[in-house]
Amino acid sequence: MHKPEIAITRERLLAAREMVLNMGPQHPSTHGVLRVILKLDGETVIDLDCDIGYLHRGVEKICENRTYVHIEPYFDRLDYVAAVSNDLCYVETVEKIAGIEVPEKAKYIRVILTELQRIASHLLWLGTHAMDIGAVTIFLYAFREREEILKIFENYFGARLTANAFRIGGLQYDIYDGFEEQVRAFCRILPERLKEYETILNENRIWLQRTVGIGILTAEEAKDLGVTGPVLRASGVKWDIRKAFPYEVYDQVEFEIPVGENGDTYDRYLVRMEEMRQSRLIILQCLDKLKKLHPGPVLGKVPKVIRPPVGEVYHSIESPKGELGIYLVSNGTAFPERLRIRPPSLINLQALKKMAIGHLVADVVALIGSIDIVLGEVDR
Amino acid sequence: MELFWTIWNHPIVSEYVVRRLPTIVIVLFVILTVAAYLVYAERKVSAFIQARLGPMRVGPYGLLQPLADALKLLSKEDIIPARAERSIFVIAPMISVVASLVVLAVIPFGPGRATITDVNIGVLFILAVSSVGVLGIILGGWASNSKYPLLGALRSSAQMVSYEVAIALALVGPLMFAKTLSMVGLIEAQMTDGVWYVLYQPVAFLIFLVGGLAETNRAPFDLPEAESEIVAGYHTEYSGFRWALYFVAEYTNIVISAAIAATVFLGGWHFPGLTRLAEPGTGLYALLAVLIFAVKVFAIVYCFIWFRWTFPRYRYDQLMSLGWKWLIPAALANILVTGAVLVLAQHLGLVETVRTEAGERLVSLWPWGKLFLIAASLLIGVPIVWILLAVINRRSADFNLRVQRQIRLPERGEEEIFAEV
Amino acid sequence: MAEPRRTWKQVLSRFLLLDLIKGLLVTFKYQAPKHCYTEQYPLVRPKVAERFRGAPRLNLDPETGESLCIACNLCAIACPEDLITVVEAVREYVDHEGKTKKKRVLVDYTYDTSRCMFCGHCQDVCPTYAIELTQEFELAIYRRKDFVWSWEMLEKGIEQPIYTR
Amino acid sequence: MEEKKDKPTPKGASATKAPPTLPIVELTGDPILNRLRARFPTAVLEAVTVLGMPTLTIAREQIVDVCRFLRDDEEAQFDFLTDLTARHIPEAEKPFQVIYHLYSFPRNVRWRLKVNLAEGEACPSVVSVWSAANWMEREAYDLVGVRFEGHPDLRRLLLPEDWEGHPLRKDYPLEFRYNRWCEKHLNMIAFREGTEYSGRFE
Repeated sequence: MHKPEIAITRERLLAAREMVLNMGPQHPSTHGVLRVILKLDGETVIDLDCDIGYLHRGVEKICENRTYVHIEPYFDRLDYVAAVSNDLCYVETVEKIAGIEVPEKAKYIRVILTELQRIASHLLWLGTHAMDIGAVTIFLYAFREREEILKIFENYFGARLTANAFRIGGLQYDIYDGFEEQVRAFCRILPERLKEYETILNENRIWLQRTVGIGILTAEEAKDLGVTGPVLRASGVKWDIRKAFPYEVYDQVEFEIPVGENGDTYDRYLVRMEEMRQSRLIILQCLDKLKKLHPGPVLGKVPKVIRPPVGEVYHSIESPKGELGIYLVSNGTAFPERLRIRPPSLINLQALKKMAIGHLVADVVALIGSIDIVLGEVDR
Repeated sequence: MELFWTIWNHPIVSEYVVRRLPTIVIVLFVILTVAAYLVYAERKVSAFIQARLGPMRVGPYGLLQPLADALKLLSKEDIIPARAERSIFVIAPMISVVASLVVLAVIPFGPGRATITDVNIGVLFILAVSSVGVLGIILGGWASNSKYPLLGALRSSAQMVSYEVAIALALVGPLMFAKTLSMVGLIEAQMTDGVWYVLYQPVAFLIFLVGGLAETNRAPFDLPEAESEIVAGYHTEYSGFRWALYFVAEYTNIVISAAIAATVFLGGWHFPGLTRLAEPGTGLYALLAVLIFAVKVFAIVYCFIWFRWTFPRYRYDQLMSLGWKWLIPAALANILVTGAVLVLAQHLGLVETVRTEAGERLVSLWPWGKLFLIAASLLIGVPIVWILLAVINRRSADFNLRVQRQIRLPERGEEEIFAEV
Repeated sequence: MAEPRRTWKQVLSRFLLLDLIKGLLVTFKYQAPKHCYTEQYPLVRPKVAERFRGAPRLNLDPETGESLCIACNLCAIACPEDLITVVEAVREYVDHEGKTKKKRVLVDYTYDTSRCMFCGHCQDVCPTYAIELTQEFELAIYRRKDFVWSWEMLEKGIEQPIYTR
Repeated sequence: MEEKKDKPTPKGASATKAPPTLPIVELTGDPILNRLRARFPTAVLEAVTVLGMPTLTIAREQIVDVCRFLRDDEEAQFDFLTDLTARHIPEAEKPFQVIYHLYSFPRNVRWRLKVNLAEGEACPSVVSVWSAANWMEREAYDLVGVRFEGHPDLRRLLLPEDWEGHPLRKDYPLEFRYNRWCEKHLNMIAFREGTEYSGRFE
């Protein structure tokens, strides 16, 4: 574990201008077990170090000792607020290396569910981020909308959070009766609810004071730090894997990539709010197309034991947090040789130091929220 | 025994102890119950705001929840951190709670016996005693020997000191109308004049409300105990009944804050037409007066709760700049404008001074005097204060947050996209 | 980047605290009881989806009352956590034609719910729909060793607590 | 692991017949590769394409220069380090491999670079090229045990500082391994055989 550089003796404590503050791992707003060691001058952050790994489970090691089918549930537990996106990434990677075809209908259903998961994840982000800044009520409003999505998930997958969503080669289940109506009903209420959140927050002078100009990350810095996802887009880089390397059916739907200008906390907030609206558009388009495909297979031809050919593949998707990539090395057996997960949260978290230095303690909390990390994914 | 009765019957003792004792006991009991039920109210109101139900399990609609909470807190283990400064750690919450309870002595809950005592420097007394409460918070934060409480204590000391100035200055305006420092006198002045001072002093009322929120550590100014930043602030290391003492102090302070606002700006127990319903001096009158006062207090307390569950939290430096750059200049400007308006009104003969047995009272003449004062406060006072603040803060960062930025997307409606599909 | 000049409308709305009041109105509106979203859980049991994966159960043949499990061990193989143990034995029996045949029968079956992640792989692979993850979701137990469900418990199901208040 | 006998073993019976391999195509004629080869004649040891992804094996000594070249070259423009990881291949001559995934925003192209390392060899750090490599290299050091030369702050990232061993090596067992860190920090009590875990704090 990290040892603070200042040995705390009484004399030094009295002489020192700085104070070392241990934020976390048990802290209300570090989103899990993140430990941030802050060096403070008054309340101004002059140095910062993240200590992570409290939730390390060795998923990569576990994956090397499980068959390809067995690995899937473990992916739910990486980014547990966006389990469906993780599953999609894993399943696609295996399909890519093993050359398994997925039926068209399954692809549309996958996109609908993944985009619902993106909305759910962003809603959770909105709630916790607003709560970090002090607007507690938004948290419960956002959770109420998220609950609607989780109900759809429960009906479809049979689980609300760790869904074990997809199967290699397609889907486990076809859509249930009333799926379309339920999703459409959610899509109907979402815009007005988002409008309400924006009424409370967008123009609120306190919210503006707390977010505008906080933790500015320029486009160059963001690229250099490997930041992806909404954080990168808020810095003004128009890049989304759904457009850059379209997977599933993202090349057949229309949507815009919201891009910020200043790269501060407020822009990240705006980008994510707009992304939810765009996800909703994607869902509605997919539902229209799904109607034409409806009676149809959802699972392609999959061998009993999946033994992908020897080789390696890197595949990534745009998860709600950023670029979630999997680098998979196969040795021809039913077990992967090496499975590396590129966790967006971990690499985005690197940027925290760059953002936070010079700001106050309260801003560090806002910044951790605005990066949108999930410790299950950071620590794996 | 005889000595006891001698003391008991001594005029000073009988005046200041015996006669007041029942009121003191009733007020303490009521206020502590109210503080406990304020927690319940807070939980319920916040729950309704957040589309929840709130406490429902203990008693019908969770009405016994405060009792259960109190029992739980009483029976909890009493923990004092190993490296804490034991004696101060123990004393600190007591200072807080005593300071807030002592203020109750001069709060005019109702006419006659319903008020514990009417001190002729009531407002000063309140300002003086309530600042002692900060001491409890600072000492508690320091004695915990922990970093988060220390940060919370520092924040609260800075916050309370700066907002107390704003509050005191905001109270000067109404005092200029009332010409008295006594709390009962303030109510009587508003009764004689017939107009609540909130109409004459809207700026001061706003400043007092904001300052009161900050003074009682309520969101959006709850920095000393900002849970997402510094865990629980000054009472991080407290638990059990010591923590409950802080809690009682906090909620009592809310009641007191609201009571002062109701007294000074909303006419206390005065309500137009009250004297027609009941003869002054009767029991019914006193009861109605207390009820009216309670309604006013709870309206303000409700606003406090409502604000808390709507707004995000200020940052430390923004809080300071709000206090020093906005509220204090505004309060000072308000005093000047009020003074000028009053002098002008006297010159125009719109107000006259009435001598009553309690002292001099300023009465504005109906209708032009009242209309002039109200219009002057709104049309002269508010713009002058606003222009002054705009000039002072024209370079500050938060004033220049003029934008509501938008994500720029190509102008395409939903209909267009679906037309293509 | 130059900030845009603000309009008189914005100045006025800031002056009149409209930005704050708009937010207050939203929260005020939600106090109406019709917006309440809470489920009174122990009193009102939520309706769980049909596909929900909860407590495991070993199904019985509704006609004969015998276990549907044929001790094929597929669930144990499919389980990523290796928490199912199937103990099988080969028994000889005489069928209706009088021939002596060998049959695999189930001797013991345990299921460790403390390690289960309810992925549903076991019920997916089961050829006879014997193992099933049911809609029961209250799995809390006082003693750690009771998390390992025996064959009998899997068939009977966990005893559900009934909450009165 | 006894119950696992029915599962296919990692290197078991099926290893006798060689499993199929993904088609590996020699990468030729790529303009950037040509520029790279012209600039660093000895750097590129192997250049192939696997599933459409150009994969280059780079000499250890020149990886930082190659990376800087790829980032700054006006035709390559690999301005983004997507991923950096390491791999342990015990049977190989050089048992460690560091794998870089580069991405170019302007050209929308991904490349994979590899560096093979012998036992005990350190890999030059690319933190000076992309700051993103900082934590990724720390993680590779932590889990696989590859040392990075010139890294500003090479500490373990996920595991405790005084942990023994590197878990993603193939010789690191999957089961719990007793080490000094556990003894020191976890306050472990040896349970006797047959102890009942009641799960209660009695």
